[in-house]
Amino acid sequence: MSVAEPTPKLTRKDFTSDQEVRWCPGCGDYAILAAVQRLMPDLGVPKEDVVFVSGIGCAARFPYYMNTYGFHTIHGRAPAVATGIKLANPKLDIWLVSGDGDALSIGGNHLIHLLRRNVDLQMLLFNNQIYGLTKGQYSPTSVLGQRTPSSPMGSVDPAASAAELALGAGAHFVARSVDTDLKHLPTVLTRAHQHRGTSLVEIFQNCVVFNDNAFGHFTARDVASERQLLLEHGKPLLFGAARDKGLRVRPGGGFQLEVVQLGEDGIGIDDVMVHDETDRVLAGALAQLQPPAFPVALGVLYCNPAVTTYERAVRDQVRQARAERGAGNLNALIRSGHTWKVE
Amino acid sequence: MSVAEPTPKLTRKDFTSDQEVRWCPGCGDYAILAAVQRLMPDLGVPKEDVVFVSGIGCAARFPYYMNTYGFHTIHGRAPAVATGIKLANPKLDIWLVSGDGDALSIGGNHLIHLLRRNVDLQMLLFNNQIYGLTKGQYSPTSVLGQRTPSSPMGSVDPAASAAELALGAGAHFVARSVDTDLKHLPTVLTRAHQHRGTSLVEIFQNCVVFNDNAFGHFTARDVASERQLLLEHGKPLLFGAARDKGLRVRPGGGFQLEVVQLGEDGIGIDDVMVHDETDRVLAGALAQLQPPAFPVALGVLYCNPAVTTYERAVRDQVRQARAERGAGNLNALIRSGHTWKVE
Amino acid sequence: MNASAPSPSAAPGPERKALDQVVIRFAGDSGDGMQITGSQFTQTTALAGNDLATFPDFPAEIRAPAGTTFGVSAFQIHFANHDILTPGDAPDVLVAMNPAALKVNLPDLKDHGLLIVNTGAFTDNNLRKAGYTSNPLTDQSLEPYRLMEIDVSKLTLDAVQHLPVSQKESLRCKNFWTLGLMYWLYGRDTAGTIAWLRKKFSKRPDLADANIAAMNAGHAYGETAELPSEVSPFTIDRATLAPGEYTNITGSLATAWGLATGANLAGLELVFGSYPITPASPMLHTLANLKQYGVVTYQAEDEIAAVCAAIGASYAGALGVTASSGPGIALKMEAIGLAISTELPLVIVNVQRGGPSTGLPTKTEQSDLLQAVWGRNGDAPLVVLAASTPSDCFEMAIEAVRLATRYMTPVFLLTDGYLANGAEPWRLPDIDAIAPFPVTFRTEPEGFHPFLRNEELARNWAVPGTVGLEHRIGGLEKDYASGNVSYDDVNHQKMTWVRDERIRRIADHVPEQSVALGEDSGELVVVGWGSTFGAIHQAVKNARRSGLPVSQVHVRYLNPLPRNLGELLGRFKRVLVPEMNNGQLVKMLRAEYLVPAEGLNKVSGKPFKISEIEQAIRQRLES
Amino acid sequence: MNASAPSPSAAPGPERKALDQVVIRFAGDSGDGMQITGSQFTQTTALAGNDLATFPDFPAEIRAPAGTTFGVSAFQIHFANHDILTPGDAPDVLVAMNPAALKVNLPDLKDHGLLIVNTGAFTDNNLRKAGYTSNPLTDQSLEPYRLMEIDVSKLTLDAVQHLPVSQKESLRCKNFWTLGLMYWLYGRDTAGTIAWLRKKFSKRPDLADANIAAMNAGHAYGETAELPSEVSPFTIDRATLAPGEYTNITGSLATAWGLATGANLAGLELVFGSYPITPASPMLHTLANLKQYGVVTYQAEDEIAAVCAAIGASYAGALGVTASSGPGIALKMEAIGLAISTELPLVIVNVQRGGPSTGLPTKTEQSDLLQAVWGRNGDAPLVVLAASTPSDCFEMAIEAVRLATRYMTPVFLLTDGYLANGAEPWRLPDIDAIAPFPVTFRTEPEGFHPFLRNEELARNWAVPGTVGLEHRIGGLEKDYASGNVSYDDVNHQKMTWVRDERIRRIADHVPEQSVALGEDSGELVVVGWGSTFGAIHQAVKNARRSGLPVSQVHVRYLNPLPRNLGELLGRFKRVLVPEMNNGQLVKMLRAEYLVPAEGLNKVSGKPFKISEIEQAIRQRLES
Ligand SMILES: Cc1ncc(C[n+]2csc(CCOP(=O)(O)OP(=O)(O)O)c2C)c(N)n1
Ligand SMILES: Cc1ncc(C[n+]2csc(CCOP(=O)(O)OP(=O)(O)O)c2C)c(N)n1
Ligand code: SF4
Ligand code: SF4
Ligand SMILES: [Mg+2]
Ligand SMILES: [Mg+2]
Repeated sequence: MSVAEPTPKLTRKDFTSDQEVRWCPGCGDYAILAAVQRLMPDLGVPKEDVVFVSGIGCAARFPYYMNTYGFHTIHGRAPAVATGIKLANPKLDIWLVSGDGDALSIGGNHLIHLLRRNVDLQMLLFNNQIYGLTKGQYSPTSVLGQRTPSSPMGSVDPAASAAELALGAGAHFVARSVDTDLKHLPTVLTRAHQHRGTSLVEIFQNCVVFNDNAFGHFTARDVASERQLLLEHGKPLLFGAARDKGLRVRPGGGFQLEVVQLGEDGIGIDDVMVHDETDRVLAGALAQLQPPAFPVALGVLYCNPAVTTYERAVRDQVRQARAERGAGNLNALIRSGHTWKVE
Repeated sequence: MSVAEPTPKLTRKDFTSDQEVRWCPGCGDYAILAAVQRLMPDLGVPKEDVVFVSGIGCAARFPYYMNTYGFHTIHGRAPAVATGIKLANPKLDIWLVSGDGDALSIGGNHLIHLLRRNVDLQMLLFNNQIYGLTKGQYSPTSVLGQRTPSSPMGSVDPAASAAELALGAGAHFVARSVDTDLKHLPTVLTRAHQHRGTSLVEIFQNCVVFNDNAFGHFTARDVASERQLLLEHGKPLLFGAARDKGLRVRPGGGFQLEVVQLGEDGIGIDDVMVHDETDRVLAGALAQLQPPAFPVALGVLYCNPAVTTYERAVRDQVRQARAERGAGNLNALIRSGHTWKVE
Repeated sequence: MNASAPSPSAAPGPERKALDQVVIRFAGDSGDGMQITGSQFTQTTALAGNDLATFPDFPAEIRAPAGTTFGVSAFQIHFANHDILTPGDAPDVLVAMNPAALKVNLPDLKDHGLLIVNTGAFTDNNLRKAGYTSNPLTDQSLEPYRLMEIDVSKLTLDAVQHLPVSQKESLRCKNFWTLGLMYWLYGRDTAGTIAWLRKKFSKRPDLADANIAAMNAGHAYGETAELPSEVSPFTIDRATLAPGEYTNITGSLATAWGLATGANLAGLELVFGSYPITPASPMLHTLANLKQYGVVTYQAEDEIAAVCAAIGASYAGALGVTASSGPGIALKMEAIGLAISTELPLVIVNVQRGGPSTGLPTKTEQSDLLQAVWGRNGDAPLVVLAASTPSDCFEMAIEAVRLATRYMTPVFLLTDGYLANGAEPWRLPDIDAIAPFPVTFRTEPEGFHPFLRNEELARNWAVPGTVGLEHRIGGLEKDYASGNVSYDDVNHQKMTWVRDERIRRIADHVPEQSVALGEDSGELVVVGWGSTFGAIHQAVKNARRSGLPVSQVHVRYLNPLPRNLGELLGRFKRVLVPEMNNGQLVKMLRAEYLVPAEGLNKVSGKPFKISEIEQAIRQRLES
Repeated sequence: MNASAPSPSAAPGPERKALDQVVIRFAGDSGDGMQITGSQFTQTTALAGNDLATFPDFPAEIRAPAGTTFGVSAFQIHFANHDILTPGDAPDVLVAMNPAALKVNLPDLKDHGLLIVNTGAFTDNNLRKAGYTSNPLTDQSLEPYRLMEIDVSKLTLDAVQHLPVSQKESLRCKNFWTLGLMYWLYGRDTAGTIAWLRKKFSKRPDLADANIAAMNAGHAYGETAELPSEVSPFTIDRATLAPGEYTNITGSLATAWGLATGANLAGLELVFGSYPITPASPMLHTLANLKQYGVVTYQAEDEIAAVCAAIGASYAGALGVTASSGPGIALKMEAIGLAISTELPLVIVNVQRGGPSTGLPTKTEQSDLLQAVWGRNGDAPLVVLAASTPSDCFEMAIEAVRLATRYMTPVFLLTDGYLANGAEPWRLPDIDAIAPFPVTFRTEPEGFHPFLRNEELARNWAVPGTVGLEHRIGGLEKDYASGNVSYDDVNHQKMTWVRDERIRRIADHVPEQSVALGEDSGELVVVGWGSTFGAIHQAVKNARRSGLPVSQVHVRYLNPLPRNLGELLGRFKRVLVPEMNNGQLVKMLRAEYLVPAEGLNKVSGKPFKISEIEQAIRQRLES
C-alpha cells in the first residue's frame, strides 16, 4: 500500500503524535513509550506501514501517542483485530500493546491462539500486575494474597506467568524486559521485530499509583545484578555483580535448575548451563525461576522461528488457488452447479 | 446438602439416566461413558452430590446420560459455570466434560483460568481433533494441513497441545488416556478424582464420522506398545512390547529427551530417566513427545497438589471474616457510615 | 422463483396422469441418506423444468441412534407446473423408511395421500423404538391413506447382491432404490443422478455401481410391479418461466456468492471471519473454496475473535464479513459496537435459528430481529436487511456490501435456517451487468482527519499503508471536528445524532417500499419480512382469488425502514404481521408509525403453512 | 430524599445571610482531590441537616496530566433547607483550582455567581495548557461573576510550612484549604472532617496534621480576610424531614447493600460474579467486604465467566448475581439466554454509562434499556427493573432478588453512573421489618421433574445435593411435560408461550403504576424511568406551581410494564418521555400502547437539568 519513495531517516519526533499523554506522572508507560518512539526510526519501517493495535487499559492508550496508524479496540480483543488487519494486508508492521488484564484475563484466549497461529507481529505485554485503568483491582499476574479493593483480605488466585503460558500455547518467541531499562528494552524489542511470527515481549511496568514498586525486588539498582539473569543465546547462564553465579541442571537425573557459585565446590564456568534460546523445555524452566531462590530471567527466553507465519500460509493458499484455478470469474462461479436454460 | 444416610453400594445402572444416547454408532464417546458409569460406584460419592457440567458439542451431551445432577451449559463456558457451582457448594463432586473445540477454542480462556485457580474438580477433555457436532471442521488440535470443510486446502493452524497449555497455565494435575482403553482410563480417572484441585484429563477420542482413526497411529493394537509411554510415578520411562526402550536426557547439557534401546551401546535400566510426576519441567518435556520419533506419553504427566484449592481459599476467607467480625448484621451494616438522627 | 427446461426423456410405461403440483416428503433415519435423496430429486426436478421449493429438516445430532423418533431426518419438496414459493403445507406423498419416520411424519400427510413404507424396517425392535405399541401396518390405522408397502431393504439387497460390496454398504443404497421408484412415478430421468453418483464415488466405483443398481431396480419396480389400483404414475408439466439460465440454489450458497460478488463490485478483498455453528457454517465452507476470488476465510477461536478479525480487516481496507447464528450472534454484539463507534464497514450475516440460548439449532426462526436493531449497549444504530427467498440472499448480500462500504457502517443481513437450507431455482444474473460500486479510499493528506464526512455523513476511509494519513481510531467517543478522543457533552450529543442520522438518511437512497401483491390501500395488509415471503404471498394470492381485499407488503430494509412505509401502512384499516417469533417487527411498526398492527406468531421451529396465514386473513376480514 | 439533623456548632463571624439552597461545584485537576473535597463537604452538609444531592464528574484517565482540560475533575453538590432531588442545574458557586478547571466549568456558572479562583495555579504554562490565549483573571472576561482571587497554593504552603511534610505533600493539601474556606462560608463545623482525616491517615499522622492545618487556615481566612463586599457568609437551615436515622448514600453502596439484604431475605447465600469496569466496580469492592454476611465475590477472568459463575451458583442453590456496565453487559447476553432457558434466578445489575462501545466510561447514560429488554438471540424474555434515586437502588435491588427467586428468572436491574456515584441522604430502614421471602427448594422426589411449574408458572428449584432429584438441565429446548430435551414443534410453541407468559404475569404481582405528581389524567404527562426522576419531578413541580396541567409518571418496572400503565397514559392528551438516550422507553410505550408519546432526549453524558425538562413541558403546553 505504501507509496515507494526513498524515505529519509525518521526521528523520534516523527513517531510522536500530537495528542497529550494521559498517564499518571511517574507511570512506567512513559518510559516504554519513549523507548519505542526512539527505536522506531532505527527499524526502518515507513511509518505509514506501522500499526499499533491495543485493547483497553492504561497501557492500551499507547497507540494514541504514536504518530503511526493505530487502533484502540476493545478489552482483550486486540490480538483478534490485529489478526484481521494482518490477513487483509500482510505487509503492515503490527505492534500489539496490551496490559496484564487485557492480555491475560479477558483476552487470554485470543492471546494463546495468536501465539499458536504465529501471526507475524510484536506483542508488548505491559505487566504491572494490576488493573490500572479500573483503579487497582488485582490482575491475573498479581501476587497471591495481594490486597486490593476487590480482594480486601488478599487475593486467592495464584498468579499466572505470561511466559509460561505463552510457551504452553506454542509461542515461537518469548522475551522479557523492564520498563525503565533503557539499554535492555530496545535490544529485546529489536529482536522481537526481527523475528518472523508472533513475538511476545513481557515488559515489567511500574504502576506508580496502584501497585508501586511491584518489581523493585529485582529491578532496584542495588539488587538488579543479583536478581536478574540476562539471557544471551549461546552464553552461559551467569548472573551476579561479579558474574560469579550460574545455573546448572541439578545432578541426579531430574529437570531442575539450581544456582551454583563459581569457584566453590570446584564449580567452573563449564559446569554452568549455556543458554539455548531454541530449547523450549529450557525456556519453560527459565520462565519458572522466581526470586528469592532464583534470579528473574530477562531477555529472549525462547526464539525458534517456525517455517512460516499464519498470514503467509493463508496467502500462500490464495496464491496456490489462483495458480491452480486462475483468477475467479463470478459468472462462471454461479454457473458451476447444475444449470439449465429456459428459452 | 446431601442427607446423611449410609448409602448402599451403587452400581453402574444407578448412574445411567433414562435418556437414549444420541451419539453416532461407533463413537468413542460411548466407551468413555461406559467407563465413567462403571467407575462411579467405586468412587463412593453419593450420586446426589455428583454434578456433570458440560459446554456444547457431541462430548458435551455427556451429562444427559449420567443419572446424576447435570448442566449442559453453553459453548466453552462450562469451567466458568462449574466454578460458580463449586463456590456455592464446595461439597459437590464436579466433573467437567468438554470437547477439544469447547475447551480449547472458544473456552480456552476459562480453561486456563480454571487451572490457574485450581478449583477442585475433574475436567475430562474429549479430544477428537475435530468439531464433531458442527460436522467436521478442523479444531485447535487438528493436525496442521488437515482437510476439512472449512480448510479445503488443508488447515494452516498449527495444532495446540492441551497438556502443554495446561502446564503453562499452572495446572496441578495433567493426565492423558485413550477412549477405548478399558484398563488405563479408569485408573487415570481415579487418580484425577483423588487429586484435590483441578485435574485435567485429556482423553483421545475417536470421531468415527468426521475424523476416524485419528489416533490409530498410536492406539491401534499392533502399534500401541511401541507408540505409548505409560507413565508411572517413580518408575523408569520404558516402552516397547519388550519394554526395552527408554527415555533419557540427551547428554550434553540441554533439556532434550532421547530414545534409547536397552542393551545397546551399554545402556542399562539405570540410564533411563525415572518418572517424577511432581516435576513440571519434565512434564512439559513429556507432553511434547510426538510419534514417530517418540512415543505418546499417557497416564499422569503431572501431579503436584497445591496447598489449597480455590473454593477452599474463598471459603476460608468467609470463615475468617465471620470469626473476626461475627456473622453480619444488616441493620448494623447500613448504619456503618456516618449517620444522624432526625427527631 | 421459476424454472422450465428441455423436457426429460419421457419414462416409458402406463398412461401418466397429469398433475399441476406435488409435495413429496422423504423421511428416514439420519443415517438413511434422506437429505441426499431429497437433493437429488430436487436437482432432477429442476432440470425437468418444474418450479420448486424445498425444506430439509434434520436433527441436531450428527447420527442419532437408528430407529428413534428424534433421529428422523426429512426432506420435503414441492414442485409444480407454475410459480410456487413454499415447500408446501402438507405432503401429497410420504416416503417413510422406518417406523420412527412414519410416526413423526404421518400427521402431516394429506388425507388419502400416497404413503410409501419400507416394510423391511418394520421390525419389532424398530416399532418399539418408535414408540408404537401396535404395528401400524396391520392395525388399520393407515386406512385413510393410499398405502404402498414395499420391502425396500430386501429389494435393495437383491438388486446389488451381484456386486462386490458389503451387506452394510448394500443396505445403505436403499435410499437410491426409493429415489429410482420416485423417478419412475414422476416420469423423471435418472441420468443426472447417475452422473452425480459416478462423480461422487469416483474413488469407490463399486459404491457408485451399487447405488445405481439400486436406483435402477427401484425404477424398474415401478414399471413392472403391480401397483395398487389407486397408484398411477404422474407427469407434471414444466412451468413457464422467464427465459434464461437457471440453477437450483440454497440460501447459504446464494449468501456466500452474494458476498463474494459484493466485495468484487466494491473492488475489495473479502475477509470472512467465522466460527462454525449450525446453520451458518455452510457459508464458511463455501467461501473457503473461493480463495481465487480474493476471498480469505478465517476460522477464529470464537465468534468474538471472528467479528474482531473482520473489523480489523475492514480497518486495513478489505471488506470484513462475519456470520453466525443464535448464541454466536449474541457474542458478537460488543464488537459490533466497536465497528459502529469507529464507523467501519462490516457485514454480519445472521442465519437465525430457534432460540433462546442453544435452543433448536437445526430449526428455523426469525427471533433475532430486535437484537439486530437494538441489542447493543448504548445508542448503537446500524443497518438491518433481510432476505426473503434463497435467491434473494444473493441480492441482499450484495446490497449489504454496498451499504456497508458506501455509508461506512456495519450491516446486519438476516436470513434463517429455512432460507439457508432451502432451495429454489434461480435465474442466473449476468454479474457483469450489475452496477459496480467501487470504494474510493482517502489518499489526500490535506485537510484529512479520520472522521471527516461527506454529504451523506459517511466518514472517509483511510487505510494503513497510505502515506501521510496516519491516524488513530477507537471505541471512545470522538471529537466531531478532529476525530480525537473527546468526553465533551455537546460533542457526544452531536456524535449520537450523527450516528443515528447517517443511518436514517440511508432510507433516502434505498428503494421505497413496494406492494408485493394487491392494492396499496384497503382493508388489510399482511406485512412480513424474511423467509415468510413465500407463505404470505401464496396465502394473500389465495385469499385474493376468493375475492378478499388483502394486500401483501414485504419489508427487506428493516433499519432504516423504507421512508414511505408508515404512510403506506396508514392507508390500510388493518395490519397483520406474521412472524416466526413472538412479535418483533410488529413492535417496530407500532412504535414507529403508531399503526395498530397485530402479530400472527408461530414459534415452532417450522415455517408457516400457507393455510395458517390464509386462515388468519380470513378471520380478520370476516370478523 | 430528605434529611435534617441537630444543628452544627454555628461558626462565628459576621452576620450570615440565610439561603434556601445553594449549588456548589468544586473543580480542579484529577490530582487535586476534588472528589474527596466534595464528599467531605457532602458528609458535613448531611450532618448539618440539609437535604442534598451530589454529582461527581471525573475523567476516564486515572491521573490525566496536570493542567489539561481533559484532566479536570469536578464535584457538584446541591443542598437546601427543603426537599431536593437533583444536584442542581447550574452552580451558584464555582471553585476553580486551575485555569483548565475554570475553562471547562465556567460556562455552567450562574450569572453573578460566586467564582473562587486559585490564582497560584494561573501560571503561563497552565493557561496555555488550558488553551487560554489571554489570562481571564486580567482580561475582564470574568466580570459577569463575583470573583474571589485567592492564591490558595501559596496560602496552603504557608499554613503547613511548620510541619514535617515535603513541598509536594504540602501542596496536595490545598483542597483542604479550600474546603476550610467553604466550611466557613456556609457556617459548617470542621470536626467531622478532622476526625475523618485522623482515621484516614492513621499511619501518616504528619499528613493528617498538614491537611488539618490547611483546612483551619482556609477557615480562618474566611473569618479574617477582607472579603469582597458582595461576598458574605451564609447559613442554610436544616430541612424538615421525616424522623429517623439517616445516612448519606451513593447508588453503588445502596445497590450492593440491597443485594446482600435481598439474599438474606430470601435465605440464600449470595455469589457475586463480576469483572472490574467503570462505573460498576464499586459494587464489587463493597460486596468483597461483606463475606461475613454470606456473600462470596468472584472476580472472574471476564464478564462472560462472571455471569456464568453466577448462573452456576444459582444452579447450586445460591443467589447468583452479576454486575457490569457498557461493553461488559453486551458480553453477558449469550449467557443470560442460558439462564432464561434454564429458568434460573439471576440478578444482573447494569450501571449504565455512555455508549456505544467503550464510549464515555465515566459519564452517565440510559441507553441500555432496549438491550436489556430485547438484546438476546431468540425470544428471551426476562424482568427489567430500574432504580430512580441512589437510595431507591436499595429497594429495587431487594425487589430484583425477590422477583428472581420467586419467578425463577433473570432480572435486569438498571442503574447508571449518575445514580451509582451520586449521593443523597437516606432514611435507614429497619431491615427486620422488611417482609422476608424465603426460598423453598424442591426436596420431594415424587412426581418431580425439573420443569414442573407452580400456578405462577415458575419451575421448582431442585439443587444438587438433594437425594432423589438428580436431573439434567441445559440450553436446548425442553419438553414441557418432562424437562427432557425436545425438538418438537408444538412443544417449542408452548415453551415460548410459557417463558413469555411467566414474565407477563408478574405484572399481576407488582405494584400498579402510580402517579408521582399531579392528576391521573389531563393535558400532559411526563413519563420517565431511572435516574431522571429528580429532574423530572422538580420540573413538573415547577411547572405545576406556575399553573400548568402536567403530571409525572415514573416507571420502575420496565418489563413487564405495570398492567395499568397503558390505560393511565391513555388518559392524557400528550405523553412526553425524557430520557438520557436517543429514545428507548418512548419506543416501548408507543409499541405497547399505541400512545403518541414523544421523546425528549439528552445524550451528552450529563444528567438532565430541571430547566431543560421544564422548558420542554412549557413548549408542549403552550404550543
Ligand atoms: C468488556 C470490558 N470489560 C471491562 C472493562 C473495564 N476495564 C478497562 S481497562 C481494564 C483492565 C486494565 O488492566 P490492564 O489490562 O492490566 O491494563 P492497565 O490499566 O493496568 O495498563 C478493565 C477491566 C472494559 N473496558 N471492557
Ligand atoms: C457460541 C457458540 N458458537 C458455536 C456453536 C456451535 N458449536 C456447537 S459444538 C461446536 C464445536 C464442537 O467441537 P468439540 O468441542 O470438539 O466437540 P465434539 O462435537 O467434537 O465432541 C460448535 C462450534 C455454539 N453452539 N455456540
Ligand atoms: S494507573 Fe498505573 S498504569 Fe495507569 S497510568 Fe496511572 S500509574 Fe500508569
Ligand atoms: S460426530 Fe463424531 S464425535 Fe460426534 S457423536 Fe458422531 S462420531 Fe461421535
Ligand atoms: Mg495492568
Ligand atoms: Mg471435538
